[in-house]
Amino acid sequence: MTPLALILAIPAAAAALAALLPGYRLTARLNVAAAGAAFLAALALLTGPRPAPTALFLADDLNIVFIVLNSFVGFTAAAFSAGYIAHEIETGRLTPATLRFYHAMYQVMMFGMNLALVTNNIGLMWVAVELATLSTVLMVGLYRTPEALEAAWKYFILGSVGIALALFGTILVYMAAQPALGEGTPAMVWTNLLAHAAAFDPGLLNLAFVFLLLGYGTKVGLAPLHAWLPDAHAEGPTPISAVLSGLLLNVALYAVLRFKMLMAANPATLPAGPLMAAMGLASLIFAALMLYRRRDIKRLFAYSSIEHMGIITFAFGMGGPLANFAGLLHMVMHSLTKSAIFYSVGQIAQSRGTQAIAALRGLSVSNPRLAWAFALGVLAIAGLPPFGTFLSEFLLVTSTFARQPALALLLALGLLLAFGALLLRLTQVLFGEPETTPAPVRASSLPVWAHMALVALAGLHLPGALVAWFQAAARLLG
Amino acid sequence: MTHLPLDFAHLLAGSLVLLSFLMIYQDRLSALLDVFAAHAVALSASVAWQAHLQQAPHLYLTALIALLFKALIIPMALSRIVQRLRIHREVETVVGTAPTMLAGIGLAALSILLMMRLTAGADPLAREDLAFALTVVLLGLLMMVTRRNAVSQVVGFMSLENGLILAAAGAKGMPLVVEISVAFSILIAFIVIGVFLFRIRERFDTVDVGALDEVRGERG
Amino acid sequence: MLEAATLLAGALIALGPIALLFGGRAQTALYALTALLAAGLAGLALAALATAATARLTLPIGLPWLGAHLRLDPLSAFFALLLGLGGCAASLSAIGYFRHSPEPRRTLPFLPAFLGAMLAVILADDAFSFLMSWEIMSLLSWALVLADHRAEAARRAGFVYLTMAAFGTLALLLAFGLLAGPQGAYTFDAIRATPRGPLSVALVLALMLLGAGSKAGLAPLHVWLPMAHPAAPSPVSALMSGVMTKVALYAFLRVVFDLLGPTPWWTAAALIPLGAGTAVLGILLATVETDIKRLLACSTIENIGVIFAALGLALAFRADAMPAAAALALSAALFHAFNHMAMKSLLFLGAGATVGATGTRALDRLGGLIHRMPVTAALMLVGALAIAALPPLNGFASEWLVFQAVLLSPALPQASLQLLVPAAGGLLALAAALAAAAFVRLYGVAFLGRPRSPEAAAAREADRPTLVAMSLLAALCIAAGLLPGLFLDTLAPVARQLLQARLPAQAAQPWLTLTPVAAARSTYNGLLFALFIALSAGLAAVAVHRLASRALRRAPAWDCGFPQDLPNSQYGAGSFAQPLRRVLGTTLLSARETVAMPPPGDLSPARHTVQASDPAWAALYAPLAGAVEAASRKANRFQFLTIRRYLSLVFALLVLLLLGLALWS
Amino acid sequence: MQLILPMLVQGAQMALVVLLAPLLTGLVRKLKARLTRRRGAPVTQPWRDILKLLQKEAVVADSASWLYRAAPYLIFAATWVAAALVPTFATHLQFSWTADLIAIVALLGSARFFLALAGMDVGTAFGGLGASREMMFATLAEPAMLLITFALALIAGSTQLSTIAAVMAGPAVGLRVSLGMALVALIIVALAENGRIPVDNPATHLELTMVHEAMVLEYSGRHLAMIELAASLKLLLYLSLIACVFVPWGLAAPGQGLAAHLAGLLAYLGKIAVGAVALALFETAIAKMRVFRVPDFLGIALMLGLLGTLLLFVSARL
Repeated sequence: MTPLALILAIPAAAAALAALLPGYRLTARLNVAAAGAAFLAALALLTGPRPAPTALFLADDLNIVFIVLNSFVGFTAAAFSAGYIAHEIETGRLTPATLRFYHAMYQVMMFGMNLALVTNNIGLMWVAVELATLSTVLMVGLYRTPEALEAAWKYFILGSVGIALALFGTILVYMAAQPALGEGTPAMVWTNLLAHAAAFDPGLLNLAFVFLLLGYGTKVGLAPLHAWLPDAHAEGPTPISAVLSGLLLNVALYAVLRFKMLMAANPATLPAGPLMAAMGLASLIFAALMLYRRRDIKRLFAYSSIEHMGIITFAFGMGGPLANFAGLLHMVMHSLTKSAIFYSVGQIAQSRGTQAIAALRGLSVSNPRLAWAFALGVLAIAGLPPFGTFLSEFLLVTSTFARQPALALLLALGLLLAFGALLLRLTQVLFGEPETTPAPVRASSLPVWAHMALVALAGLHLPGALVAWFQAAARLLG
Repeated sequence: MTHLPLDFAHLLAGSLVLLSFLMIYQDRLSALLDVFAAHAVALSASVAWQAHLQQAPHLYLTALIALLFKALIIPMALSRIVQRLRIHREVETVVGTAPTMLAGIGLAALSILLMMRLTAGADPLAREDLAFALTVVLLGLLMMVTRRNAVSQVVGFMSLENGLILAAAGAKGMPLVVEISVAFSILIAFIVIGVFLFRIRERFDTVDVGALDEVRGERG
Repeated sequence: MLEAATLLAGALIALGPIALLFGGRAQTALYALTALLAAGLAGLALAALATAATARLTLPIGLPWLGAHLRLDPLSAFFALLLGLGGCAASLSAIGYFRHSPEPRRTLPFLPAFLGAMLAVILADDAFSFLMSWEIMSLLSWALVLADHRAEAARRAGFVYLTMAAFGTLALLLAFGLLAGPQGAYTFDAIRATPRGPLSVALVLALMLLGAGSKAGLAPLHVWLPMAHPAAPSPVSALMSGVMTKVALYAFLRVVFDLLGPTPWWTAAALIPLGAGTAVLGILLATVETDIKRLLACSTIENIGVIFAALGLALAFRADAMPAAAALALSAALFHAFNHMAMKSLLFLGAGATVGATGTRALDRLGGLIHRMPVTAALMLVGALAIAALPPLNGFASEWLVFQAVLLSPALPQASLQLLVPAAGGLLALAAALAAAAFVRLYGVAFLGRPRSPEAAAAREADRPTLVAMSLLAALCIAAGLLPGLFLDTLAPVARQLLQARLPAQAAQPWLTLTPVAAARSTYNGLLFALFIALSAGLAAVAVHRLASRALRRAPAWDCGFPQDLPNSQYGAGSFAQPLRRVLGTTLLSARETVAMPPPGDLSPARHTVQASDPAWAALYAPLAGAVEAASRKANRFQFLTIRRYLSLVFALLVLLLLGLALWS
Repeated sequence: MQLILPMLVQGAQMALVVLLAPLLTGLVRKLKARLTRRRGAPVTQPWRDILKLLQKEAVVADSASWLYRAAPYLIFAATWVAAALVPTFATHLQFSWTADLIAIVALLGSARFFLALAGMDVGTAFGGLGASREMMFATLAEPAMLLITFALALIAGSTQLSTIAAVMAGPAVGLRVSLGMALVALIIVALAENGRIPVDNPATHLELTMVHEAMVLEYSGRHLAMIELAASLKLLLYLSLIACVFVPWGLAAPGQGLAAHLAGLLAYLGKIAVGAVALALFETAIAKMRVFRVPDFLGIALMLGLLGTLLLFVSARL
């Protein structure tokens, strides 16, 4: 089997197996193993020869970034989840039966995301994104508390509307392409579309992009389409929060990017970049303001994800080699950092038995190691060096200011607002006298430190090959 | 080629829009479900006519699915739910019916304007079909936005999907994948909605989504 | 030499994680090692200044396609010297200060790394390495400010500090964005080579004032400084006030004097009033401050103001092609920066010793420490004299140079500058006089008189390492005061690098007299001054003791015949400040006094309360914080909407975009 | 000769100012007494007081530190050095290049710094009161002094007193509004710095109005003598300063013979006497101000100094 096929086959098989196998310990191991194998397959895809695009599948510089990131975070999240879930069983929040379902759904989700990333067919991409969404809906509602159900319900309803809008957009793209490419499947193959985009009806493409941006943008969590995101992050199991923030948002963004490239290939269309930049800025500033009044630590970082998706969308909206590079880098760094933060948050919440920020005071006194991991994560997400987020924000802010000073000022305003809020909460959590004695933490810290090490390394020294690869991907984005 | 086939397609799509307006106009749940069933029938007819025009036999399947699921099963199931859960029989609206109708007319005007201005060069059949589909989609959304109870929101969502299918059917030669996926997603959507409705019924005394929103982690 | 400096920076930064691993066990050794490395840095910097060579180095870290460019030229060498000396003294003092610290891990890993980060800022030769080191420097100092994290004030200070630091970094980021251009030419060499228009110059200058100015404590961006500097442990306060503000100064110098190229004269018109205003505001705050460390921090603001005013003069002279005068102003600024490093570090270490001995930072609980801590008191006297700009110490020498630069301003062709500079000079003189008042108050209340609390009465002399560190700094203050010429000659390469001009060689002057322009114009000789005073004071004392009486009798204080036993009957910090508070503070600091006098027959005590506030808070920060608060409250409504309303948002956006599309095409 | 004469002049001046200062104080007191129809103590009375005090035992408060005992000598020394550097009868003092006008003023600041500290050392209410008021006055007087310096430097192109005196004596200066303003400002500053009426009353020991006297309230014996001497020296210094800058005629220039120096000395004594008369007249004619009126008074000096400077620019432009 080729690596490309393996990336899809492994999660699919693992999902089926997990649904059949008894015992949550076994399925947890299977989950980790499958995620690890998928990661290896992704690495093989990266290092091996690129397969030529077919009507169904495609591997270019752009989506390999996403695939490798996706499978890596998927793997670490699975590893983290194994220890985390054991604790949830002990405290009785989850039952072994739910866990089997959970692990199966985890792999379904991985399958959906991987499919969305490797497919060359915009219809299939739509299907895959929806599959991933629906599987996460189920996982968000896993705890069956009123809050969790409400969050899942909200996610589901808003997600469904997003689904519908994205489908309408996809149909419109097909209708725009159909006169030029003929009827049937060829008019849905992305590489074909890109090659002939200049011949499409620009009006239809414009209309399609509006629907696609709103449809997939809902999944990205762009304000004001973001409403599902904070609650889904806050109420679901923490590994899923990490996966949602670290992966699903990226996959949705990937879809938007593909269509943006399509728009860019037709000169008569409306400029998609400014629209994205505007939405990105709006999300950034809105989420930054929302950060100030958060009391639940997971919801806090959910809003921070909105903020960062805003930054990334803004970067891609600005376009150009520097901004695109910064956007890609920031996306990778955000995924790694945010999932690391969610891992830490999961450990902290398990140690303290609560997610309320006010009750987490004095972490640096009670759990110094956890405090270090958490602090480094938050500082990284706030864009401080020596982390990779600083590098990407540096490139983004400087390059934007030289091109569009006014936008850069707004960007800086948003970053500063978000920084203030995060710092306020960080101070609150880390310092002071702890209220309660902490419970021992079961989940492994290894994923957190692995992520943070990667993020720090990226900030200090990006390997040349990686840079060349990202630059190539950035060039693809135009 | 005469204008007749085109006009007929036009007529069917137009009737869908009309029914959408009728749905907005309803103030009783049972009547709403009836109109929705009619909506689904109109959709089914429209898709079938498209299948005939495009000589695309797979579209007949889509028409059939629409007829079975949307015109029969779902309205029946929903009215069962309404009866069993003893939900208010009235449709609770946010703004009055008349302003909603006005807004709907505005949306229809907007979508027609868009189609006329944007797609001047496109195939007229597809173009008009698309204008109607867009109208139906927007009206479905409007309904979701202006209705308070969950059942009517679900109906709004489904009429939105009807619009999607209308558009998909109007797109010449759209691969089968899409139809199946549409049906599939509606199926899943409905199952999950059903599951959730059930759970929600278990834990709350109403499926009114507004009541659900009382619970949230950030308050208090 | 650059390689050695880079290694030093690396070693200092690496000491952080090492310290984290070793914890408290090797504390003394680690601080001593830090002091040693810092001393090595000072030596290295001195050697580099002497050779005045420029070295470059590129490391394969940092910005991917660029690498980290490093450079050691006279400008960076001068600041490295400051850093080395200040860092050495602070680390020495840290040996004693933290000896009994309950949580060594809260300072030990950060202090050496903080020094290393500051060194990295100074060595950086591209925008990315510069900003990265800059931000790491802020971050580490933030961690140090929070060493005493249980105090609410420290947490608040840390928050305000790092937020302001982030603000500053963003401003710098924007400035470098503008300098580097859309192509991203981030190396300083590339930036230097790019010509730019007046608008761009103005923007960069404004952004540098925001970015470097916020770090240095330029009004109105100074508010974090009196919160954060005192909140940190005293050796760190010394570093932050003495050295980190200078690193900010370095950033300003590097960009405005080196990278930006020629600047128009009006840049000076912006800078001079800003500096002079900052000086007055800062020291006025110090005169009413009752917390010993906050007082010192406010005085830092003053000195930064003086330095920036001098830099403004240098800009004016440079723009008008008066290189010799520009070199004078620049040298004055640099010399004052050096002096401030020495005296402020000295004062902060002394304040730390005081706080350590008495457990309080409130001036009104100190008093009479000269009896209990004689060495600290003597060293603090040197610091107080120096910072009050009194001859023959170093603070006066550099302020005198600043005034000489002010006196050269009539030659400037611009009428606005001609009118502005004398007024600014008056403000600087006001600041110097206020500084004297502020430090008479500090020294008189804390060290003289009678103890105002049992803690002060039981105070003990500071630990030995701190005394050694303070003695070193005091020696520096005295040396720079007596032999300013030698110090000025040392920093001549900096002026030559930035302005292609220098002061006349001071070592060649007779008696090492300070001669900034010409002997007929103005000269000053600190050495002879000191000699004369010592001689005549000694002569007088000897003569009096020999020829007249030497009898001495101790007796209770006379106090106009009504001595009061209560130590509170002494003039305290609040009462000493009263005249100035009334004269200047009423309008500038909105100072208010209220007396609550109980009605006749009521036995409850009368209350006298004094309020004074930093005008910047009320004018700038409170409204800003309020705006963020209001905006976040408004935005927060979106967390509590029903699903239907969220859908309405989606719907509204869709309709909006469709409308836009319809109108656009 | 080239080397010895300045050295001699310098030595002579140092001796002269110390000898002359208490006499000046005595003269002013005598004149004031005569103006108020009292006979008054002889002119030499301050000298007698000082000598008497020097002989007495010094009583030091229990709470006083070493600073308290060292301060009088330091204050005296600083004032003496400052006074020695202001040209009195000749411009070519050996060590005139040690300090310019700014440094001389700052040296007086150092003396004041120690005086204020000494006032606070014993830990009484009066010492602090005096010190805080003294520092407040100085805060306003020093910027005024700098602006005066600025105006003078603008005319003379130098802050060296000898150069200023030479330029002012020359024909190029003429009569200027700015100079008049600077003179008035300098007089105000001098009154404030020396604690004369209307700022402070050197003769009072009324508790609430004391400034200078409050600071030295605890001093006795030789310490008080040194402080008294320093205070007299400071008064002489300011008078000499005004004389040297505004009436620089008669000053012996370098290279001139003994006769010129003697003439200079006589001229100097004459100028000082005139100054003493003016001071006595002024002090007799005017009442002391409330403490919080003094800032307004000094504010006038500040304004005049600034105006004087700015007017110079205007006239230079015209």
